[in-house]
Amino acid sequence: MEHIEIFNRLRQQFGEEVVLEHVVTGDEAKGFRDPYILLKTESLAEVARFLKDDEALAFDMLHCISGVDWPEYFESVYHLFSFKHRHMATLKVRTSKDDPKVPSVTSVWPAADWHERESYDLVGIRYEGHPDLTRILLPEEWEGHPLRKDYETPTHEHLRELGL
Amino acid sequence: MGALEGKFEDGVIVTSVDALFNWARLSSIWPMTFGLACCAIEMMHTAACRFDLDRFGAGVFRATPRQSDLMIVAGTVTYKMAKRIKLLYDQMPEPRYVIAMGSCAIGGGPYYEHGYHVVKGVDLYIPVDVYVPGCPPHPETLMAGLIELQEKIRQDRVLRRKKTVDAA
Amino acid sequence: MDFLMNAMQSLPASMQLSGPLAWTITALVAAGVTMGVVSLVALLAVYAERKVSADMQARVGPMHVGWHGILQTTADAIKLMLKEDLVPAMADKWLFITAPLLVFGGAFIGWAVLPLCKGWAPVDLNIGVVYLLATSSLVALGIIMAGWGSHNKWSLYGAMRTAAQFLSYEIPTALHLLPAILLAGSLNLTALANSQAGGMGNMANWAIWNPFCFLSFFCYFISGLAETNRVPFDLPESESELVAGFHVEYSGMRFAFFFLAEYAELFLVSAIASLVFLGGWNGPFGLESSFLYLAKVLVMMFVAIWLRWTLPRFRIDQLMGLCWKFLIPLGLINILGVGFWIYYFRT
Amino acid sequence: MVIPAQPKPLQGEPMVIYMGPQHPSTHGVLQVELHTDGEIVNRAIPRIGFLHRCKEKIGESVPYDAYVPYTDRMDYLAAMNTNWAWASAVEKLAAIEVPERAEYIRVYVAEFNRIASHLVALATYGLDLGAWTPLLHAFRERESVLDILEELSGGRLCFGYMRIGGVANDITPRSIEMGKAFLKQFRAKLDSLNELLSFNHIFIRRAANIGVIPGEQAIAYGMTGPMLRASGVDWDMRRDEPYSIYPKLNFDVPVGQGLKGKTGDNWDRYWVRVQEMYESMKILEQVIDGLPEGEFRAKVPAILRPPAAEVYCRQECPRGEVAFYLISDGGKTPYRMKVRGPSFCNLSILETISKDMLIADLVSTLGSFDIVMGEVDR
Amino acid sequence: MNILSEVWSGFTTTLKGMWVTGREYLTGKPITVQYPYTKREMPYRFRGMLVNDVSICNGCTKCSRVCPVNCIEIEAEGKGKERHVTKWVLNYQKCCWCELCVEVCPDTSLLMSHDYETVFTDRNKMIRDFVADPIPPFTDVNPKPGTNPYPKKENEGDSESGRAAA
Repeated sequence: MEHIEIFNRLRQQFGEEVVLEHVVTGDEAKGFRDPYILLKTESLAEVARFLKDDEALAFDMLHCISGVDWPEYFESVYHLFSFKHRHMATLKVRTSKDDPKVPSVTSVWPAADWHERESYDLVGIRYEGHPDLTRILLPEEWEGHPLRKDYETPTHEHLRELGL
Repeated sequence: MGALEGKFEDGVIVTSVDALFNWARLSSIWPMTFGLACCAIEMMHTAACRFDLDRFGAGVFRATPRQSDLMIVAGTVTYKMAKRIKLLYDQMPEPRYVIAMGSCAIGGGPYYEHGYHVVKGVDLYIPVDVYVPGCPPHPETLMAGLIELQEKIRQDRVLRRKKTVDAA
Repeated sequence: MDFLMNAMQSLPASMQLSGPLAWTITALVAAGVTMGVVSLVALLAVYAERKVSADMQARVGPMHVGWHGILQTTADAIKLMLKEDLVPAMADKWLFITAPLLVFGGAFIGWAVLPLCKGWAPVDLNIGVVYLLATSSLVALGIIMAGWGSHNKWSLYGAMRTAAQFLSYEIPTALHLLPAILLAGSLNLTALANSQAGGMGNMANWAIWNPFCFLSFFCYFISGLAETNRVPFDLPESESELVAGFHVEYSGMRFAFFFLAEYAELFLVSAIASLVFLGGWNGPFGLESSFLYLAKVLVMMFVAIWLRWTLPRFRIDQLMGLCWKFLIPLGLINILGVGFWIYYFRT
Repeated sequence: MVIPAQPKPLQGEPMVIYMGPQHPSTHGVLQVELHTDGEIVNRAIPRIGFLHRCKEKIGESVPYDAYVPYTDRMDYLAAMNTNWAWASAVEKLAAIEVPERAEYIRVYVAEFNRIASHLVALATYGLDLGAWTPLLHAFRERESVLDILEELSGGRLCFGYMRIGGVANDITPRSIEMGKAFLKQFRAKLDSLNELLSFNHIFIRRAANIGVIPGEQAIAYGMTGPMLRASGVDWDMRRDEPYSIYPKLNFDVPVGQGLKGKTGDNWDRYWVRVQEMYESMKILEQVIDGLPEGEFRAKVPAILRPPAAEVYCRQECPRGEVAFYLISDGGKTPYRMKVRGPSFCNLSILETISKDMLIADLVSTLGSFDIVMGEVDR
Repeated sequence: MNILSEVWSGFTTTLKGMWVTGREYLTGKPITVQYPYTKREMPYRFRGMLVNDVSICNGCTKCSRVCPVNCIEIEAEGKGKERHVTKWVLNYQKCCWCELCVEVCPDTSLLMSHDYETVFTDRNKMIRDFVADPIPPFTDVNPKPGTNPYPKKENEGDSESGRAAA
């Protein structure tokens, strides 16, 4: 199934207020690249469940979750793949900078467990409903989330003070 | 040994006993099975058939720090790992030696600039005897480092009194 | 080798002594000689292990310490002696210190009754085999003490595995020696070897040619390997699972004791097997020589080394399965079979 | 009648023991927290991050072409493949055409690197189970492969051979000769290695029927590569979503069949890797025969400024699908780059399947995963 | 009877394995290169320590700009043909042996030498200023290490020019 067809199927199911838009990145001058579907943040878990269970979509594999720090908002990006139909889809949800919260999809795809922890660790998006949302890569004592654009590299002395 | 170390003046017998001790130490440097990152693979290659560290008597890789003499810090040292490296070093019995293998272990290497989680040199935590440059170093380079370490041990003074630095 | 026997027997006479003093001196000298020979063989075995494994792996092995690395193990031993003497803070000090001595002693004490050369054993005990089986448990005790006393979880695992493994494998070790003992009708090791003399080419009377003993020989060797903690039975110290098992906290000289004891024990097992099953010093074409005995022992040690560098390791339940499901039933069958054999062919 | 209260069954506390980060069989600096009851593992929790080298932060800080050396050190056993995945992600983003000869050279080095990587997997798996000699025999073959790659790139482990738009240097006649000579003798060597390790009964008993992962579970946990194929899922990027010149090449995709036990057990994972080496040899023979003339590197501007867009590009590496998610804002460096490491996803299943295993089985299972910590932690 | 068949196959496969190792023991040749005594032949593209011949270098700073780890520090004075370096510092602590700098060097002064035996006991010595502590300049008598066995075809990229001058 083409990416736009996946979008249409989701629109049909959930309506405009949940499935917000279908964006093809790139521009006309230099050519278009990968598309994505923008979703309403609160209904992510619901849509994810549908994406997995629907016969025509059957996204049984969560390939990757990435957190992105944009100037105005945080973004959580989901790359999905279906072994049955051999198609991919990219989903995006946005959340505010002050209180970044995204529903967890661990109950739909167990693979999301570590990906969400990593995104929490490095970007600082909190995934609500995750069973064990702790730092995965960095030590517990670490301060801040390094992949935010305003992150300042700590000095060696500061890290020693933290007990590292 | 502790009771006798550093208690004797220079003399023919003491010197030759020292030479024997140093020979034994330099001919049987047992490294610790301790791979951190990419360099660990080259360390395995150095121990494997093409280069064969066992020729120098250094092929007995011990998994426990208690039985090893040499810690080859092979790979990137991160802040999460550094405490453990310090602990492992403390668990090794004297005399113990450290080779920092590869740019990362020497000074942070390619991660010096933007790597927030990488320690800029393992010598911030433990003393290092020989620095082996490379990224990763060739097995020959590691062996050259081992030979350099052997030379260093050869100069060591076990029973003889250590030369004091302040002659004045 | 043979001159050793003569020297030993004539020692008290040549010193013109008699009574308890002579006995003491003989015992001390005999103990010293045994210790020396066994330690030397153990050291050489370590060297051989490294060289043989190197040849099997397209390497050259120790090369630069002495001629072709011949001094390698000497250097290792001196270095281990010079290492810092460490007792972990939380360890049970007395258990920790005595355990290596017990293992070392356990591996060497068996040599008291074992003939070192043709026809001469330090103590010619009439129940030598029983003594050997009894002393071999000392090693297990020492290893369990080491594992417990180290206050380390990995070494505790090593100790627990040792307890299970040694306890199980002592049974087949004893059971599979019995067929040969039944054939010879003696528990004395010298007598056992001597009973296999004669026959066609001085070989036909070897215990191994009896079909039941033939099976027993292999089973004994397998159990012996298990008793010496060698691959594929090195579970108590399995490096990839338990880091170093029971000796994970040991360093320097104490570790050297464990290290040497392993090879001394391998030597012991090989010697017992060659005495009991392979006719000891009895060889082809009427040859009777201590060198033949030694050669057999070395060949068996070589096979042990060969196996070590070929096989992966068992898992603990498979190890137990092999012992309880195969070796012990087979041992009982073999004893029965040899009994019938003696009944029908000898009487 | 009074029924006496049943005494509670005697229960000790579970022993918590930390395996790693310095442990011979954790393949680097992985820590596994074991909750054990005697030899039985109740729970094994992998703790990662001891080699977190800030790869994504660096990716946002250095230009596209200068990031190639960092991809070397991501999956350091398969540097060429990761290089290639990065190069093709950037090429997809910047719409760069790669000359055909460059594609052939890339397949040539990538497949050799696959062999080298699987040899390490095979060797260390044997080592985890206590067999030393297979390690050395495999490393001997690996040395021959590394010689070929060193002849081409100059490096032994971190090659840094790929460039955006091609490869750094042209293929040399000597390396093709070396490749031919290697392929001629490697099959026999692999057969004898099989005899020594793969079909050894003790080895089979240690590996088969342990750590079974059914196909559906494998997909749910996002597993890829040999681990997925061993679970019976017939999926290989090189054949099913072909990139580069793979459509022109003829090869089979080995799938786990449960030859010695259940489908998806440790032995299947091991065996799929062994068979993949045979397939790689087939590919290499075809590549050597079909190597075309031409450029080995496309003309690429010195400072690459791709359009503001994003791509998600995945490739089949020895450990699974490496994917790069690139967001460009039109500048010299990516706005965000994310690496999807296959080992990272593969390792996440360990906690689920390691319930009620023996410690020895856990070591065996972890070994069959063939993880590279550089890519798990990045 | 299951245990009997298992023991039997264990026994036979052990014999097979012993055949492999035994064959290797008797007929196998060691492939060991006994390093300090014999040395293996290095390929032309071998990447050893990075060195710079400052007598040729004109200080264009292309290398320091392309370096992903910023391990090269350059100061130069003069314009045009007069331009020469006054400081060319290479930090071996950071260098990652990637050869990106050699590819862009227009003067063929920078190259990965075939030296792989240098080790240090002092970390500070790993920062080398090639102006204060120069390498012997490349001349006909002292050519660049390694000779190119593959003569370049015409109109090929100049990626090998770094070492072709020898």
